[in-house]
Amino acid sequence: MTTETANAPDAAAYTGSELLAVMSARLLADGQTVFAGVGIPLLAAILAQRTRAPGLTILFEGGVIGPFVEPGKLPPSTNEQRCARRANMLVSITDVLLMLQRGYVDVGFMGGAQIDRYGNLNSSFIGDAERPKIRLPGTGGGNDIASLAEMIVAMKHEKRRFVEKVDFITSPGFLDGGTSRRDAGLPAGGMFRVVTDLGILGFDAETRAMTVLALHPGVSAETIKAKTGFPLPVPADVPVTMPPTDHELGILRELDPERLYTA
Amino acid sequence: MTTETANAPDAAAYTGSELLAVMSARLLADGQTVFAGVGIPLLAAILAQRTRAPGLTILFEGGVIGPFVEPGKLPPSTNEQRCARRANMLVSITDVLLMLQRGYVDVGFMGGAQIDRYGNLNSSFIGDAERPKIRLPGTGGGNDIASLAEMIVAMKHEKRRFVEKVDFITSPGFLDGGTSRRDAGLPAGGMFRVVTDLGILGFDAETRAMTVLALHPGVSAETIKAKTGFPLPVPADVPVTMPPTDHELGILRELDPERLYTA
Amino acid sequence: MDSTGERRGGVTPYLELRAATRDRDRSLRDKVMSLEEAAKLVSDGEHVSLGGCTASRTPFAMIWALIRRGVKDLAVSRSIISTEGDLLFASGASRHIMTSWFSQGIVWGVSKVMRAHTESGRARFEEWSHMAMGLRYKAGAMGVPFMPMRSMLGSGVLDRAEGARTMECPFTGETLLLVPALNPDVALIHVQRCDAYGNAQLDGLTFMDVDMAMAAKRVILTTERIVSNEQIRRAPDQTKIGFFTVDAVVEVPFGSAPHECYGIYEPFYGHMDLYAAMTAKDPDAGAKAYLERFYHEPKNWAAYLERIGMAELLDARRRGSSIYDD
Amino acid sequence: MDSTGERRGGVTPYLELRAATRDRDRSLRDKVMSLEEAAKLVSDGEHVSLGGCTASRTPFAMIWALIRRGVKDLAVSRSIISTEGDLLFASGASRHIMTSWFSQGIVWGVSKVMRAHTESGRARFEEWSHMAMGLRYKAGAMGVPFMPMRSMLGSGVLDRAEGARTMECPFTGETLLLVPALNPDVALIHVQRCDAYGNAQLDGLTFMDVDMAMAAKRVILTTERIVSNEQIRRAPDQTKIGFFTVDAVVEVPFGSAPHECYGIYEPFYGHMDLYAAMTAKDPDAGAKAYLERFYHEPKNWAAYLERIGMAELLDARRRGSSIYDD
Repeated sequence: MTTETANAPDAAAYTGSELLAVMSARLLADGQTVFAGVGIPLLAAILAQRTRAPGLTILFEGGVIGPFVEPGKLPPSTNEQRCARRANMLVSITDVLLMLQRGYVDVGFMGGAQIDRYGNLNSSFIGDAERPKIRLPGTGGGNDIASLAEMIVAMKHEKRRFVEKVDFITSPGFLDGGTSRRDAGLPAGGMFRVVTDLGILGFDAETRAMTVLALHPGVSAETIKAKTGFPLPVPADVPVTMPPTDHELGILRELDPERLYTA
Repeated sequence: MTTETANAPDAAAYTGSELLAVMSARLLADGQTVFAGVGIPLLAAILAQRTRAPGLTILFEGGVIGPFVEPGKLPPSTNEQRCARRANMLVSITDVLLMLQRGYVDVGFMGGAQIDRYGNLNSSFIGDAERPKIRLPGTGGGNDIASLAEMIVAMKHEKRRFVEKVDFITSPGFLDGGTSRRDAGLPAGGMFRVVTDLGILGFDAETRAMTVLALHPGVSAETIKAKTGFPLPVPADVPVTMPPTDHELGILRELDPERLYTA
Repeated sequence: MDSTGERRGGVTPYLELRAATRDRDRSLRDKVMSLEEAAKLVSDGEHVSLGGCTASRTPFAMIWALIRRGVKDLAVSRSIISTEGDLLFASGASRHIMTSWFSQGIVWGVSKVMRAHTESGRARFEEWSHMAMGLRYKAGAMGVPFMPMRSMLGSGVLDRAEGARTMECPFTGETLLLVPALNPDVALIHVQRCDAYGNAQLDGLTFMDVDMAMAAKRVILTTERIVSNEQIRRAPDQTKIGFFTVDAVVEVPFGSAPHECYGIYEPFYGHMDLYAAMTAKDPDAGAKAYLERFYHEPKNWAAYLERIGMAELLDARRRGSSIYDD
Repeated sequence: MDSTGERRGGVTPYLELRAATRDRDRSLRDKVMSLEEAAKLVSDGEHVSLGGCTASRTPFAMIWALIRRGVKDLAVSRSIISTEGDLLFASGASRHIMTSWFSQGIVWGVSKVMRAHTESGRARFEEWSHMAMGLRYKAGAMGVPFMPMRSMLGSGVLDRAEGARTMECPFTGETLLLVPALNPDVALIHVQRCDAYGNAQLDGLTFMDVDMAMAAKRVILTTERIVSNEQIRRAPDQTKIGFFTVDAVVEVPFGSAPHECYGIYEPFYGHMDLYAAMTAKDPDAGAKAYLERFYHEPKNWAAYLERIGMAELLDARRRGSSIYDD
């Protein structure tokens, strides 16, 4: 992976990925159950567990409930034994995904390749589905998580990623906005927050369109608008997030000393 | 349980229950998978395993696949650890019943309280369902087994048990005969044999009505007809079964020394 | 189940089911309490499902505590119900039991107490096929309103099963039965061991307990012993019921006596014969006397076990552990 | 799948499914054979499902044997497919893979070989949600034509999923998705241990393997070691795949290398980096060279492992067993 730190307010202090991990970790509350994807979500969930949310229960798609991932031994996916270390329970993949359907998960947490103003995510195709310009790896559990849980998405903020309309809806956000998600048969869950290296985004309660809730230190309203492929409202009094602390960064670097996910 | 040996051709040599167990054991073939109820079916299946069908796989409703039940330690139902001893596999009840649905069972084997000419079994009510004269224990897995497997039923041959029409269809035989079973949505399985202390009964391939396939030694066509509550065809050249051997009886008595099920 | 539920074959609407789950404290926290405290978590009129099957891992200690507390009008479900069904009827704790089979056990003949209550119309024995019971819990566990299945069709059991529906399969044109999800208000499950948070590891036969715990809106675990969370974490693939489903953990040695707990004790056959004898002639009076002697008079669970008798307990224990002797 | 199957969303009609099961020898018999013998049980054009997930318990030894044999046009399904998907495409063994996610792993970026084959239209990557894959196997395992579920609705994944259908729930009026049963012709599953009859005991993560074995019309097990039936019978509650589903048992130590086998070895990361490097620039030429060097040149599985290297094997082994060190 290449190092992309251009967006970070203080490139010397932390990488964009570290910023993402810290900011999304802060959205997790003690006592919650979070279904985390590999990469930033996994790191952020563990960071939350080691700081403000010691009673956070982490689920991994491989069928893992409440593990302790060992620092420096990050798994290549959520399906290897490194994910399962000292877990409370291991179940089948189908059963852990059914926990989402049964309503046992408070927050779904994953990365994104492409997102639109209604929070729909694409990780399947760039270009046409029949003859794609780029075939991406696909949904994995993403569609199930986004269909059945309140979602936090962590991703790099780039214009080519924040698009007016995704080429393909791999994981549903609010579809066409308004009540369209519920109308499609998805009465539960939905996009809660999108965390980027520029700010924290939410969704309007009525229109379900993306809005800015906070900007990271040093990021201007113009910057975030310029890096977004659709009109993005930024309130005049938009708050500024607290930068990552040394404590948070220290934990992240202990977890991922080889910078597999935080380069 | 009271000892009922009146029907047995040689009351001194074996009980009616022993005759049932021996005769039904002989219907099981090596390599088959048999789903056995507690009581006579369990005894018969083990007897078959120890004589002509060493490779018989026994399933119990409690979730047991391929156990060895220890002589003298018969279980009170198919849901206690005595059923599970040295099994190949234990699964949930639902999963072992789903093996029937998936088609993994060759023969279902159970007892019966009341049967009619089409092999429908009643173990729910005597009299009216709303205000029964006798409330019986109900289907258990009987309905599932009879719906999804080829059936062997072992029961005492009495007029009050072999009735024109059962008060209630707990476990489906051929329903109203002909194609009615298939038409009801049960394309697989069906009654194969009914073993009684008087003979072996089968079902006509077209009408699906009960017929006599063999009589036990000393039983006349008149006797079996008189003890049956509907017209029962007995072919002129009906074969006579071979009486239980000392070897078979010896195994049964070793299995059930307290005569829990063979009194 | 309430009348709204009955109209839908008892199925809880999805958003209602999710809300009930969301509102629970599902965090990793100590849930250890006494039998009496746990009994307060069950209210009159609720749907209570029982783990185990026939004479195995019956949650007798919890049932004992509920009957002593005088709980009323429970709708009770279990895969196969045994003596505890008799006692729930006889004590007035329930007048409605949903199950596939109801009797003490084939060896003891048809239950006289069940007969007395159902034949007189004092109580209802709602009969479903055994697989239907399992798939109803499974649908509840999966968060879907029904499971498709292929038995019960054509039978009287289907005619009397409220809420089951036939369907023409849109893929194959075959006739299927759809059985409605069961999401019990409370599941009572007895296990060999669990930690203080409710992570339970079951040995041997699991019956319908795993689905039942996921299906239920609350779970009360009784356990032969409470082990450390560290012990659980050393073999997480042995955890069959997750802490997040559990609301109470009660340590009750011999908590399913006089029934068995796999690998620890077999049924207390002598006591089961005694119960059958006491209820054989006059089921009502017999059950009343039994409840008085074994449920109301003993002042705690140890005193109950004492009444059953030490020799029986030791014998059941010896037979129970013998499964590991081979 | 044949064209008849496609019209029904791929669902095998019930009587056909039962006939296929009935005609198998499901008795308790010795099924031990060599990798090469087992490879002959798979025919061109069949639907082959793969056990494990991503870099875990991938049945690599069996895939290796099939590619060496030159098998063609398999329809392949797996919960999440990794490098083995690349190699199945690159070798011509398959041009159609059904899965929820397809890449070597997030650390290595998007698979270049997958991209080369799918973007050029040479092969098809049929995408279903992860839960849909699981429920399709589960429906197949249960002998029903579909499972109801609540995700995929509203998405592009549903638009492109052949055979999935929406339904208004007859109980609740809610919108549900029905996903069609998958009954693979053959399931290839790698396990930690099993007996000669095919009773397999899995440690740790089981993925979709238990349902997959029940769903499949044949099962080929590869195993780290073959244990006695007596050992299996001492802990029957640990048996996750029953002998009756299994048609072949092949003992292949390190049978999922370079992927992991829970508790025995972790992934061979060095080798996985090597593969990624070999296919990074020219995926076609790189995959061809990889297949030549690691699939065709070694004369047996030990020689394949030798090419990967002893140091890597020992390191993966050390890391693998560390899960039990706590």
